[in-house]
Amino acid sequence: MTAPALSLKNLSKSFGPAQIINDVNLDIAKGERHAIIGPNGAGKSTLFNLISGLYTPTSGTVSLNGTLISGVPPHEINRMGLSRSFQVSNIFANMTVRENVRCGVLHSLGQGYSFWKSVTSSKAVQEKTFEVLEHCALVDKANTPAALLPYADQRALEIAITIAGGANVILLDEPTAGMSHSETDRAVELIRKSSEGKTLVIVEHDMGVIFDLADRISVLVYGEIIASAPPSEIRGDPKVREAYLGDEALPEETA
Amino acid sequence: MLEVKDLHAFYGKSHVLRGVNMEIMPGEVIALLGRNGVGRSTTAKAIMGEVAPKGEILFKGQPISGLESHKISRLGLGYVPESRDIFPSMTVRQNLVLGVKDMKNPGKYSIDQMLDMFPNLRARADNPAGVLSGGEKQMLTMCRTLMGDPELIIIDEPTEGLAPKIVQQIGDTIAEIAKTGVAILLVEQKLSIALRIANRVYVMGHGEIVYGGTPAEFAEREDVRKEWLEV
Amino acid sequence: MSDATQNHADLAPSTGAKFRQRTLPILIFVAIILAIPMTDPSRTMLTLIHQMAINIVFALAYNMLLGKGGMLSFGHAVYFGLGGYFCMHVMNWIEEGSGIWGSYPTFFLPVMGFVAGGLAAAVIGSFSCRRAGTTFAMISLGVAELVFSGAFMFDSLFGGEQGINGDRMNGPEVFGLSMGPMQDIYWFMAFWTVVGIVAMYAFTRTPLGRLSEATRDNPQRVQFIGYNPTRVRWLVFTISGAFAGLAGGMSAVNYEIFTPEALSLIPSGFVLIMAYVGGITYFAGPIMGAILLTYMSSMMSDFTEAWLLYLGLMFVIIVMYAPRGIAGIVFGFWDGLRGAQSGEFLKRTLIQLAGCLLMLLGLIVLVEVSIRWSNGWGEVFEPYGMHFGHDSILTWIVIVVPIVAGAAILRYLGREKEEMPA
Amino acid sequence: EIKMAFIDPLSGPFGPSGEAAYTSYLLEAERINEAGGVNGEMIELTGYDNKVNPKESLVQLQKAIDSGARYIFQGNGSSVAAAIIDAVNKHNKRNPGDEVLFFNYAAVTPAFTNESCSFWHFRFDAHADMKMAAITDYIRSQDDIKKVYLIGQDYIFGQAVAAAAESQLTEKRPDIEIVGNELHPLGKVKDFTPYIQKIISSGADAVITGNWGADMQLLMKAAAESGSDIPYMTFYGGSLGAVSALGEGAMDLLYQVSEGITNLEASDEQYELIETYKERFPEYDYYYHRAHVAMRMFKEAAEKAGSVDPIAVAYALEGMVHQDAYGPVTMRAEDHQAQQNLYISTVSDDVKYGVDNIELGWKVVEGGEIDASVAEQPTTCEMERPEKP
Amino acid sequence: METIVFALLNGVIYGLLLFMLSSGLTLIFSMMGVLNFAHASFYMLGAYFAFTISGSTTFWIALFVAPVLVGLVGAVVERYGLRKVHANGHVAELLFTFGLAYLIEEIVKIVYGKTAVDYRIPDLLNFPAFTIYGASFPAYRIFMLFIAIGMLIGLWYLLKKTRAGLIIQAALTHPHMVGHLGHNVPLIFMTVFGIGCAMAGLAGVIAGNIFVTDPAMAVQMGPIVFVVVVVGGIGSLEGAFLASLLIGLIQNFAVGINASFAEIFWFTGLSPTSEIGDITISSLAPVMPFLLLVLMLIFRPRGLMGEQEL
Ligand SMILES: Nc1ncnc2c1ncn2[C@@H]1O[C@H](COP(=O)(O)OP(=O)(O)OP(=O)(O)O)[C@@H](O)[C@H]1O
Ligand SMILES: Nc1ncnc2c1ncn2[C@@H]1O[C@H](COP(=O)(O)OP(=O)(O)OP(=O)(O)O)[C@@H](O)[C@H]1O
Ligand SMILES: CC(C)C[C@H](N)C(=O)O
Ligand SMILES: [Mg+2]
Ligand SMILES: [Mg+2]
Repeated sequence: MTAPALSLKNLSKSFGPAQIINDVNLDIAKGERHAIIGPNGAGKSTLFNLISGLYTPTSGTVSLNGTLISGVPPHEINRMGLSRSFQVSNIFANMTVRENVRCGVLHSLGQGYSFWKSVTSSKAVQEKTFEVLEHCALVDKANTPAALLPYADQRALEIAITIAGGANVILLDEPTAGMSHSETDRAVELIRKSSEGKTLVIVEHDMGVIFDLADRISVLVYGEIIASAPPSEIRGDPKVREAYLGDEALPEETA
Repeated sequence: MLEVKDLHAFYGKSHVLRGVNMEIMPGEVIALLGRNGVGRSTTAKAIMGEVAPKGEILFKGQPISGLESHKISRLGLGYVPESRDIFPSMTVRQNLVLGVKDMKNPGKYSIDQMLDMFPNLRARADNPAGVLSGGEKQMLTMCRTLMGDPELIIIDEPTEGLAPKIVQQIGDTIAEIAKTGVAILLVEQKLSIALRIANRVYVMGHGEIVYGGTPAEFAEREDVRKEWLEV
Repeated sequence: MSDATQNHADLAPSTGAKFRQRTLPILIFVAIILAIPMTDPSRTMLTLIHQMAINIVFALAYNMLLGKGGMLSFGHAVYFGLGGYFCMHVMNWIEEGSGIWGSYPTFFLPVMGFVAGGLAAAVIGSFSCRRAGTTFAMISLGVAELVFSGAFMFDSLFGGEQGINGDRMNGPEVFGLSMGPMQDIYWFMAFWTVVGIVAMYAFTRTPLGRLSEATRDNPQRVQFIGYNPTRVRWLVFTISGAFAGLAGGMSAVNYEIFTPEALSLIPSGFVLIMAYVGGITYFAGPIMGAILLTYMSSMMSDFTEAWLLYLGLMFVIIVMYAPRGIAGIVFGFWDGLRGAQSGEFLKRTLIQLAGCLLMLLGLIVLVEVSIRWSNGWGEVFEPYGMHFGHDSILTWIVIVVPIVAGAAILRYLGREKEEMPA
Repeated sequence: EIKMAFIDPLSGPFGPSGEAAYTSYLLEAERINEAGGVNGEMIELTGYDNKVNPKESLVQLQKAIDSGARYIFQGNGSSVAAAIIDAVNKHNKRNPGDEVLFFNYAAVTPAFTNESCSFWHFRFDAHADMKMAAITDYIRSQDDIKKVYLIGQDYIFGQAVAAAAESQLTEKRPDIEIVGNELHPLGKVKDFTPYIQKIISSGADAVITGNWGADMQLLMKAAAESGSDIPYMTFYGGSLGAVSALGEGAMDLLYQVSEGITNLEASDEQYELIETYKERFPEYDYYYHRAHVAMRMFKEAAEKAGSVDPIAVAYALEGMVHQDAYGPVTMRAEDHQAQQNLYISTVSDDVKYGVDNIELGWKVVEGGEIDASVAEQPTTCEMERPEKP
Repeated sequence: METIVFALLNGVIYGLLLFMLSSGLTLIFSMMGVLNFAHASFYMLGAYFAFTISGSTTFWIALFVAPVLVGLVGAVVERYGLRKVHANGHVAELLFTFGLAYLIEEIVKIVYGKTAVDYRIPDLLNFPAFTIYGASFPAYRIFMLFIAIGMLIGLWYLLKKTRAGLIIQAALTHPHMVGHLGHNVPLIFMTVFGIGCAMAGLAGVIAGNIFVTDPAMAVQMGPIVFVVVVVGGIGSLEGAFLASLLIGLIQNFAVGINASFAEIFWFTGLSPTSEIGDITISSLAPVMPFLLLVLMLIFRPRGLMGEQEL
């Protein structure tokens, strides 16, 4: 058996006295689309921050494709093939869309920190940038400064930067937050397309998106995973219903 | 008491409120419903002067559009924001003290009365507010606003991210406050609470009010619910 | 939705646009440089131009940090100074002819400044660049003060109060320049200014140049596209320090002296002002700032004692009302002219300008009258044969009326703008 | 029109030192112009502020030369003077026909008229070794001085003073112990109390200092506050504000050596000058007598040469003897060092002219008149001279 | 022994002066997040105002009026300048105050001239308080000591014990919320800035006559004030107090020590005539604070007592 794409072992994180993540164990297989849901403040974003290296765990470990990555700085984790997006759009606001994506592409094409050659000199970079833009339907806006994009396009750009580096494990934090119905549909399509053949971990509050996309769902409540199972099981789990879903009507089983 | 006419608001270039109209009578409890991101919080912020509004807002007949927040608040509008914004390093008591607008001329509630009303808070009166549980923080925020003696309180998503049991409790608290004659504009997603305590509901969609009526009328309108509320 | 016929080449600026935006300004610049000697400039003019050349390179180097990298430094003169000091030593070694130095041409001294400035920045940056924002700014302040006060302890390196001086007319000649007379120095300055500008412009187009902008805007995100922001900052800092050292080398040749004051907060503050006033968001901004401020500091100081006051005032006004600096105003004006309602725009701008000029007029009279009054030597402000005594009512009318009128005009324009639909 | 440039601090901590001299030059230039100028040409004097910074001085020097000035006056700070001498040498070498002369009226590091002497440089003030000789001669006669403390500014001039004091004291009074030799940064110390406390606890009987400007004034202020009663043998006790900082305490405690003081017996003409100066510039005192001497000697030399060409003037100045209010001033040709009488004075309340706008003023001490011939010191100067026009 | 006593006395007094100067900056910085580069300029204004006022009235009137005037100037600066740039972030604020420092210096030069003014210690306090090892200690310095301690207590009370202090602290993290509770946040900010400046002004009134009142006094004190605030820890009054004393003592002890590196590190065989061997501890005095600053920022960016990083 190959190692899981992501493996969290006894992972805990506290800020001062507050224990935010509490002994989380989770394995995510290669190629799986995994969703994490849970109430506000449960620690979902914190979990992402731990995996992507922004925070160091108080205890426990994270491994990526079998390699231990806890304590490794974020840029190195990124180079090992893990990329993430942010809950609040985290783009390079003063650059154009194309430049944003290009920044995401650079490292994967071996551009390093070079200051002796022009960015435009590498054909591979140009091509890859265009490919990503096209993939995310941002070509029309390629020369628009990112700050001027409509909200939904900013979210799309957020995803574009995340996938531009070609990572094979992708973490998306509430990618559709604040989007309208049709925008959400478009985003889901984009996510589905971009994550083909890759491992996807997604945090969402939109149950439609979750049940649409996920192969497996974990429910995080107050820093603990109370359930981790395929959508059909989660749907019926009374614990989950009480802690998170409440009386909310869930979308039909078949989409 | 509060009249909102053709209210618009922008975040940079994105046009979030596209002409909101509504009306609140003294002592009424109004629920403002709507899906995520339709602009309910923005409506609240625009009324409170945190987001620059375009359009007319009258409070007790007086235009408040464009005034600074503290002036609006001093006219008798209270606001409990989505983010709650308790002052975490200060004690519960200190938080309450900050709710008073004018020490020489305090409102009808004293700190002791508040603590009597919420025994949970009394137990923690001298703890830093940062250690309170989510539900307690929510209560504290509401009490703090009450200390300023408002005639209308806008409460944004008080139950968000709270366990169902606490949600129940918050609902009761709001009903309690309403009984004292304070008007309430409740921004909510959870229909159960909204319908339980509201006199009237508004439904918002895409930056506009798309429906208004009493809870009973609203219960009949399956179509509105389907189109504007369900995910 | 994307058009199938589009490809990546279409997204890049056209060759014409590239020429207009990149090559043309440089060509114009070079043409100006070549044209200046034909006008047979006076000594004063040459002195001024040389100083501008040094400041252009220094301000551009500084803006690599502030404008592109988002790193506010209060001590960039340290690298300018260390580069310059090293060049002074090399100049003296050339004179002694010790070792290989005897055959090193003075013309290439700025290369030594570049190396020394870069090395110093690499060493200091290795700890200061670990932090960004205000902490970085404070470290830069501390380092600057430290180096400045420390310089007085090592007389053999820094020469104490007296500094280190030397003679540039030694070593082999290149390009037939003896480096003695000012005309020779003109070519030296022209050469290194062009080299500096072209190299620093090229830098903005490299991956590192782009990453430095990315790091400025969003260091967190940079980590998640595989780069280490600390490393990016450090590299940018080092390169910026190297170019500052280059400018230091130019200064060493020009003045043939370096004193510890060159390392102090004063030149560091001045370069910050040059870059900011010029406009840190534009590549050309610091060039404009350097030209304007050098002009002000050497010419205006002849006309008025209060030139520093005008400078401070200009800086504060720019921070408050035009954070994109002179370049922002110039380019904004240009865009407005080419925009849809250019007539309307021109009218507004002219009225605005009139308002500003009126206020400026009143202010200048106020400052000039008071400065003479305060000196107490009985001098009187007499521009163009007019006479403004501090005790005449007329003077005060000339002060108050334009200021009030100008303020009223600007206020009126501001109101009108608010009422215009968004 | 003869353009002259005055390059010295006109702002900052040493601003008063520069301004006090600038005003003297201005006044003398005005008087010469009123009397018909130099060879019929008017003097136009411009002040340039250098903040006592050598690099800034060169920027200003460049400006001055660019605007046509051929005569440069500077004095405040040997660090600056050294830079100007060097720059003037280079300029004159590179721009034949455009030579400039440097008239140094106060930078007194001995080297300038010894090993690093220059044809383009003339010094109108007695240098540190000469002044120190006067001080040490005086100390030789004071048997109760057993311990001496040296304090000075940390730059070539301060260092030269300390070196001269050390060598001359060991020669003239080997029994004297030097209990402290302190150099502090130039113009940066704001509170000298710690230094004064150090001096007091060293048990010194006298302090020798070359401090000037604010460094002198603040040193005296701290001395007064600490109630110290040790005598100060100074070069520049006459610096603005030093006397008033000490107040009554300055009497018989503060000594200075200088080329002349207002309270010397002098001609009515000289008294008139002193009074005119005070009237025009009430904040300052008539202190820079040598500024007037320098201007007058320039005029005489230009008239003797019949030209205002710098080289001609320089040759005319060499060996010139000028009869002045406080004795003859000779410009020694070998090294361009002026030779003149020196006076040791102390503060007294029984004087014609006070200083710092108070009643106290300077009065020559007994045996404090040193004849130019006694003050004279040998030189090691080997000067390169340009061709005589 | 004498050296130690002198260094202690001078160190404490200089330290207290630093504290007076930096407490206002700490206040402004911790309350408003503004790193006020012009802080020392307000200190200078205090000294000049006091010079003018005490010239036409007495020192004692100046002691009260000058800081108030400086505070008013500060409030005006906040209202018409700083508030405008506030929206553009902290760097813009910092640059604004940086430019302001230039402006104030130049205006002072125009109004008061480019050289020092003769601002003197009041006669009433111009006597030696006591004499120790032959050196007398002026009463005025003792007076300064009391003022500084008074300031510490007053500020501490204001911050920790009053409702205004609570509002200010709350407004720093949640300005909107405080506004919604009916408190006038802009007014509070203006007041805080004014008070901070007034405190700098008071320091100027007190110190301008011990040291020198000239247009360079701001530039001279500027950097060292930052050292105090940063070393003490952002926003920590106690930290600023400790750091002030620490720096005052370090500097004064250094001045008192004549030993050179060659003497201290004799075991390394360092030659006393070499450049490094020749450096004396006393010549290191001006470098010490900045060394401390840089080390602190690198190894402990929150300073001695600060709660958050810069
Ligand atoms: N750096 C930090 N310091 C202190 N507390 C933190 C920090 N980061 C997060 N927390 C706390 O950890 C808890 C979990 O936060 P987190 O952002 O992970 O929630 P979440 O599950 O992503 O919620 P949401 O659905 O609202 O995004 C919150 O109570 C938050 O206040
Ligand atoms: N500061 C902001 N900048 C830009 N866009 C914003 C900002 N705040 C909110 N928005 C956008 O404005 C729209 C309306 O936001 P608002 O917060 O009013 O929604 P809401 O109805 O309260 O939803 P929620 O359930 O998320 O609270 C959303 O699309 C949101 O993404
Ligand atoms: C103005 C003078 C007091 C200068 C001092 N004598 C020097 O040589 O530096
Ligand atoms: Mg989250
Ligand atoms: Mg909301």
